[in-house]
Amino acid sequence: METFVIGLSIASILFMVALGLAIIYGTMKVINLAHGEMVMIGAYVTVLATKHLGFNLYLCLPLAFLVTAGFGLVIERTVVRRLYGRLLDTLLATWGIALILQQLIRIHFGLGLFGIHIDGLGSDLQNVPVPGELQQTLHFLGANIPVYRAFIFVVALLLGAVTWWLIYRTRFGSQLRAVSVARNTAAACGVNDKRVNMLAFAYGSGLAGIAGVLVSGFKTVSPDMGTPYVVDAFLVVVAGGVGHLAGTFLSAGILGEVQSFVAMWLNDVYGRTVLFAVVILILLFKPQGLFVSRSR
Amino acid sequence: MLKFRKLNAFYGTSHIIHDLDLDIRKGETFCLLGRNGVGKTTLLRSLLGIDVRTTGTIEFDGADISATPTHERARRGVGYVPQGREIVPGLSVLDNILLGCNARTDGQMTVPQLVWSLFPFLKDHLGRRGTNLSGGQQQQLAIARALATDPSVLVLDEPTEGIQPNIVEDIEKAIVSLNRDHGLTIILVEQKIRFARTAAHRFAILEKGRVAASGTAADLSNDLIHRHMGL
Amino acid sequence: MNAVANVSRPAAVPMAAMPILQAKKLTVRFDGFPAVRDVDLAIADGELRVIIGANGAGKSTLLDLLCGKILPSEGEIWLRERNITGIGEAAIARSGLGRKFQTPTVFKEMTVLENLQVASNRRVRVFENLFDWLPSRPSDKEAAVAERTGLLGAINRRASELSHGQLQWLELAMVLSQDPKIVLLDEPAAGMTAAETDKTAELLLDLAGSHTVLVIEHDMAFVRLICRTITVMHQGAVLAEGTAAEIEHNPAVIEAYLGSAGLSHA
Amino acid sequence: MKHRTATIAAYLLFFAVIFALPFFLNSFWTNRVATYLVYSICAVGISLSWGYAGILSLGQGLFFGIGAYMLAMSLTLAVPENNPVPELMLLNMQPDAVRDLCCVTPGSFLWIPFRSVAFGMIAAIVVPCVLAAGLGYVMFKRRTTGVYVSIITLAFALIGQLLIINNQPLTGGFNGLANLAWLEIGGFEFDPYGPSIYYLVAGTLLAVVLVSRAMLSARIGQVLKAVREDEARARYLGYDVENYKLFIFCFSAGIAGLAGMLFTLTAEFASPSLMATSFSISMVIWAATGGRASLLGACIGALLVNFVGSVASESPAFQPVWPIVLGGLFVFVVLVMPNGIAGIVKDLIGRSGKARAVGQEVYP
Amino acid sequence: ADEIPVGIMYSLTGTTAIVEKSMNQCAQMAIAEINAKGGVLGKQLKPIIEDPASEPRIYSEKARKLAIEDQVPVIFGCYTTASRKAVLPVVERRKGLLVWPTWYEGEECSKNVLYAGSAVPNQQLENSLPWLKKNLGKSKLFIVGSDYAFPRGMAKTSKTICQGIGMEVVGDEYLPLGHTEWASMVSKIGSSGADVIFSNVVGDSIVAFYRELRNQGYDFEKLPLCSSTTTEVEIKAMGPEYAQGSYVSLPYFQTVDTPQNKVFVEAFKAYAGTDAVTHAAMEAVYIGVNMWAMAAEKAGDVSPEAVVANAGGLSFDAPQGKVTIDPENLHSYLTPRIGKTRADGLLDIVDQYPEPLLPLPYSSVGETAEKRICTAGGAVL
Ligand SMILES: Nc1ncnc2c1ncn2[C@@H]1O[C@H](COP(=O)(O)OP(=O)(O)OP(=O)(O)O)[C@@H](O)[C@H]1O
Ligand SMILES: Nc1ncnc2c1ncn2[C@@H]1O[C@H](COP(=O)(O)OP(=O)(O)OP(=O)(O)O)[C@@H](O)[C@H]1O
Ligand SMILES: [Mg+2]
Ligand SMILES: [Mg+2]
Repeated sequence: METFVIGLSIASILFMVALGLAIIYGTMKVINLAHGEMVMIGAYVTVLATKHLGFNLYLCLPLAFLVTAGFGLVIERTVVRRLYGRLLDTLLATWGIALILQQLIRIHFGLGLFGIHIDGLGSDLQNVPVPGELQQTLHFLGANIPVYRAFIFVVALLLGAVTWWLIYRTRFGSQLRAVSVARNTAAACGVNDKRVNMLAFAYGSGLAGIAGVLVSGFKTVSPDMGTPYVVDAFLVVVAGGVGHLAGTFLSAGILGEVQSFVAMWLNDVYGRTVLFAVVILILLFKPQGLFVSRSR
Repeated sequence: MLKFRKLNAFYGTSHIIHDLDLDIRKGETFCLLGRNGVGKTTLLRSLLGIDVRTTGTIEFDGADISATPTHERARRGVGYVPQGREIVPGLSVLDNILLGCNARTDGQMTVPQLVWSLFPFLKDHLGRRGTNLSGGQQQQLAIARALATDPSVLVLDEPTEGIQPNIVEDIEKAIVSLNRDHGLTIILVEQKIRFARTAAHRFAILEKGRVAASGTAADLSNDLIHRHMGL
Repeated sequence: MNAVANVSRPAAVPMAAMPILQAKKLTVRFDGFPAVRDVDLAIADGELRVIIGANGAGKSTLLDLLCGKILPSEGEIWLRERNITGIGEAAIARSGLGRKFQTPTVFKEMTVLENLQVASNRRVRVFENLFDWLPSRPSDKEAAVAERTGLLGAINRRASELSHGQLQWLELAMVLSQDPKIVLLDEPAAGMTAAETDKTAELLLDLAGSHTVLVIEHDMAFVRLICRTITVMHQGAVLAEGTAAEIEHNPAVIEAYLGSAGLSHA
Repeated sequence: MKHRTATIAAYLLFFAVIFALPFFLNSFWTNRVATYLVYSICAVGISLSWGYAGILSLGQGLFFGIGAYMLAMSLTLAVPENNPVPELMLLNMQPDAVRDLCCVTPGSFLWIPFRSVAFGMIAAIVVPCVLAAGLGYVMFKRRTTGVYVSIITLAFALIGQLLIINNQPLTGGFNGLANLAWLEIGGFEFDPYGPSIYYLVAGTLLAVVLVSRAMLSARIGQVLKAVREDEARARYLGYDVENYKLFIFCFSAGIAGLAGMLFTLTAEFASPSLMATSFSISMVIWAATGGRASLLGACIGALLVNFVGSVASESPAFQPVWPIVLGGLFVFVVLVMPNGIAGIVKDLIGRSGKARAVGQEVYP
Repeated sequence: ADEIPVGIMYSLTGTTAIVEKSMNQCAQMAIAEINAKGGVLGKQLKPIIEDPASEPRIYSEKARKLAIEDQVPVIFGCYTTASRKAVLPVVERRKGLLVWPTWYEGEECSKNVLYAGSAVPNQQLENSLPWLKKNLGKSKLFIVGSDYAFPRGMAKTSKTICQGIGMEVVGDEYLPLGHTEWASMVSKIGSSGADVIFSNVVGDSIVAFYRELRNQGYDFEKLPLCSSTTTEVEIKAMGPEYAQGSYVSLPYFQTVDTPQNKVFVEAFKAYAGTDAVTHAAMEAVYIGVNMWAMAAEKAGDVSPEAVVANAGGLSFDAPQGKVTIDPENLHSYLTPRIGKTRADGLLDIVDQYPEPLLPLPYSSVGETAEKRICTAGGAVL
């Protein structure tokens, strides 16, 4: 039971990071290697807002969303926009962006060069205070469940639901889906394709920012904290089936549980190993992802 | 209502349309003819601003739209039925039609009654995925979608290509009726001369990116066809 | 419906001794939906066969089955004495089937010549090609094919720069350079002008005899030009089979497919 | 044909410069450029599989790393103190284990053939090939394509790296193998800082490029291009696409292994960090910067990216911002020269010829 | 020339930059101090700073640049063993000198490395394990570490010591480096029956580990944790409340009460900012730079051979107390200490070895003071 709950909590983090990536990759076919940096920026927003503005963690959620969405917007407008349809070039460019963003944090956005230091930036590790009520432990069905993990789980579910609603139940969503598969046709139908892509990129980045806030509560905050997340999140997105939210959800769940159970039975090294092996198997035998049935 | 002046169109460095001048009048059906690869689709894409680079002017309702983005042109009243239909996968029939509503200036998200009266079949299959329809039905859907944009000019690129004969009939009837009964200006690219003759008021034959011949339907002689569309 | 089919079938094909290509009770389902149902088909050597049928009747799917793109849920495909069901696309192609797709599929970033070279190269194994130097001008055969399809002038252009109709020709040219025993063509005349349609028809008539040709087409003008035996498909099954005259007057076919205009006026 | 002459001239110029360089460089720069040339070899492998066959492997680091380990194992055993059993095993063995390579630690017998340096060198190429063949066979038989191949290779490399780190008694774990002898062939010792290794690497690069070029101009090159464009089409023309992809995937893995082996010689160590995802991605980025569909471009890309990176990080002015310089370079390359450096050069050469083409009718 | 170029090579970017950046600063500060006092052999030291970006590959490359291109007689650098191993061939073949600062697993006996200020397992374990047993009454040990050589070496030495003092090792587990998902491991520790944890976890993982322990409701008073790696930097990074009450075994803490340390801490704060903390790896850098300078002065020459030949037996009054280089293995006599984390992120020193302890780099494979493995002639296993 405890193992299962741990799996769920691993899964919810995977899911949150993957969700934004799923939107960006699934709808725009942009491999955004700077996505991990969005998580990182979300975490730094939390650090700065708690340090300088006296915000608590909850207030940081919307703030980080806005800030990272803003970053996403700028990245989309300046770079990614020119690269639609050039999948692998996006890989190169966003890798470059990731390098730049990391270094910007390290050098205090360049102020460091002039001797100005902002408390909370720089290449040191940072931390974020977690509200007391989130530091408790719940006892449920014989398992100890950290409230913080449960909180993450709930937020992940909520974000999943909101995103689902946004994509499948709103006008913006249908525009987005149309632009993602048939940009020209959508434009000819009056959809402002550039705007849609821009907003989707910003939204995806914003989700990563929220993930960053939550992650900052129990993991390290440092300029290069984001890199490992992209790889994991990308595995989740692809294994779940590109462009399928439900697939992303399910694959995050499966991969989280796999890692948790194997880590429990053997050890964490094999947990990771088996996780990667499962991804390989999924892709080999269900290459379109878990959720996709055969169609044209 | 639509004037092309010294229009040139390029894909990258390939120069496809050369100094083309063309006028299309309000309320007429204008048919574009020509061999494969002369630039018919390219001309239509220039009108919509899709993926081609153009020079020269395109005047629509008195305003030059050659620098306007595609979606804005759609909003001003250019409805487009692309070659190959391009139904959006993953969207239902209804959603595909509603997609067209994005171009409406009144912001309404309702399908015009006209669509249902022309294509009653679609009404019974609103929940199906657009791409699961047969080719002929997809073509109807594509026209329906363009009509949902509430266009003043409807641009159709080979709407009967690859469609079974009985549906071709329906589509042809619909096009004629749209022009006659509903006053839409229609630009039609068509390979079937028979239909071109029945539907069009005026025509132009393109050759190598230039207008090789044009005139009223009556001028469309077999000789012209032989000269510009034969081998 | 079966009754109707039976009416027209017996008169249909004057069966040669051994059909070159045979489909036996072919069925395929997509998520339970039968796109092709119990199709029996026998094509004689050198025959030119036209398949018509409504959009979504399963014509392209039938070709997909024949050339191995999809595996049948039931049924078998025989090439003379050989069961070629499930041996893989490449193997089927090597045993003599060539196909043109409904939406032109060519190598977009390669020139017309390169497309033809890839198609005409009949030594297909990795190590055979490893040391085989590539000529930079077309062989006689390739030039002839290009000539015949009107692509000679465009031989060094990239396929991505060709128009829709030219792509149709290019794919046809590739199938010709591949020189298969059996040619499967999916709507070769779609999007062509009347004159080009005529030219395609000529080309097919020319091919028939030395090759076995199976054509799908909607353009009834074209069908009339080339038709010998027509198979009509409807909702995945064979609805009727016979000569143009028989088909034209078959009420079921008119109802399901031709519409009021009928075959002759189309 | 003008284009062709220009291409040949470019190759000649490049290799002339490469082969002349050591006369102008001190031992540090000789060694550094030799290492960068090793990266060039690697980039050529990527350009082959990615640029020409459309297979983007993000696990190239694994093959590179394995190549490095294979030779490093031999060179470890060639150090006198490491006989009969390498120190790393003595440090990790059970106290009562027999001090013999057969059984000092679990699996240590695998090292026995590496007593021969020739074996290590051959294994450096063969083992990556074999691994790639196994993985490739399954992938391509299952018709995995595109980004899925990238992800599978990436995950595969991660597994490889985890296992090597985790099996410290056998592999040296995270620290890798660093106490290595110099390569000695027929009594001649290759000094990593001298021209000997430099020319070994440069010669290998030349050979790899020549063989690859030859291959690409043979029919197989055309078929590979066709496979990249449209696999299914190639299949309907009778080609066993799987075999072609498998071939090029293995070939490229072999090149990566070869490069890894040479890396062991120039850098004198092998470590699991060579198998890290970030390194694999770097390799792809070298190829992309140079122009992935150009072998020469890939070579130059690898040299350039590493050169810019190290110069920027070593100049006092740029040191605080060198990652920004490098990142900016990538963004710039993508935005301004989509086909990499090679693309730009091709455009420049082609311009005079193209100018006519634009004015020309483009119809048949 | 009147200047002696010296190499400084700590990562300023990449994953280990977090700690290495402060080491870089400390090395620069130490050099500035020496220069202010007139330099070495009357010449000023000129630091050449390189950024090896936390990658062994680049460490190796930059080390070559320093040793060959810039001809530095000494490189102060490296933080992880993997990076040192990548640099080792360069300094050994090119007869250079690396001054290595970090406590590590030992198992090395190079004559081109001055292991000044760097603790080896026996200097972190011989004091702490008996202390945990005697003062806290704990006897069931769970050893957890990142998956690489240092934690494995520490575990081996721990097991030997535990046997001797009657402690039981109930768990010995590893986590991939850089892994930050601790939930499974923590719950495993909880169900193992251990009554004390010994942590050899490094880097980012530390923060996630302590936070996870708290999140799952563990309390260091009931389940004490002693770490060999958690310095003031990590404690500050995770938020001191998460580490409060946990123990650390290292020879240096910011709170060490010596006059030298007061000067050191103040000097560093003046140099790097008032909120800067000092920690063991940094102090080791400080020791390294100073002892290298002392050895060079004594030798009258900065060449690596001369420095190494004269380093043995030298003593330096470091912030942690007297540090002496062992002439046999070039490692340092250090004073093991145990600190207990306070609410402000610094540590109260709860135990201190009576005198500097002999370094035994090969204790994991049974090296003892009587039976030395690493001697002036090299290691004999
Ligand atoms: N891969 C597939 N998955 C699901 N359904 C499919 C698939 N392929 C074909 N179908 C369905 O099978 C039916 C037959 O399709 P097919 O393409 O064979 O029709 P067709 O006769 O070629 O029509 P057209 O004349 O429009 O080309 C259609 O309803 C189609 O939607
Ligand atoms: N995306 C493209 N890039 C480059 N050239 C193109 C592109 N699309 C079309 N062309 C070229 O532009 C010319 C005109 O093509 P277009 O599609 O307009 O022809 P068309 O008249 O519509 O022919 P069809 O009747 O076959 O549809 C052709 O020569 C074609 O090769
Ligand atoms: Mg067209
Ligand atoms: Mg079809």
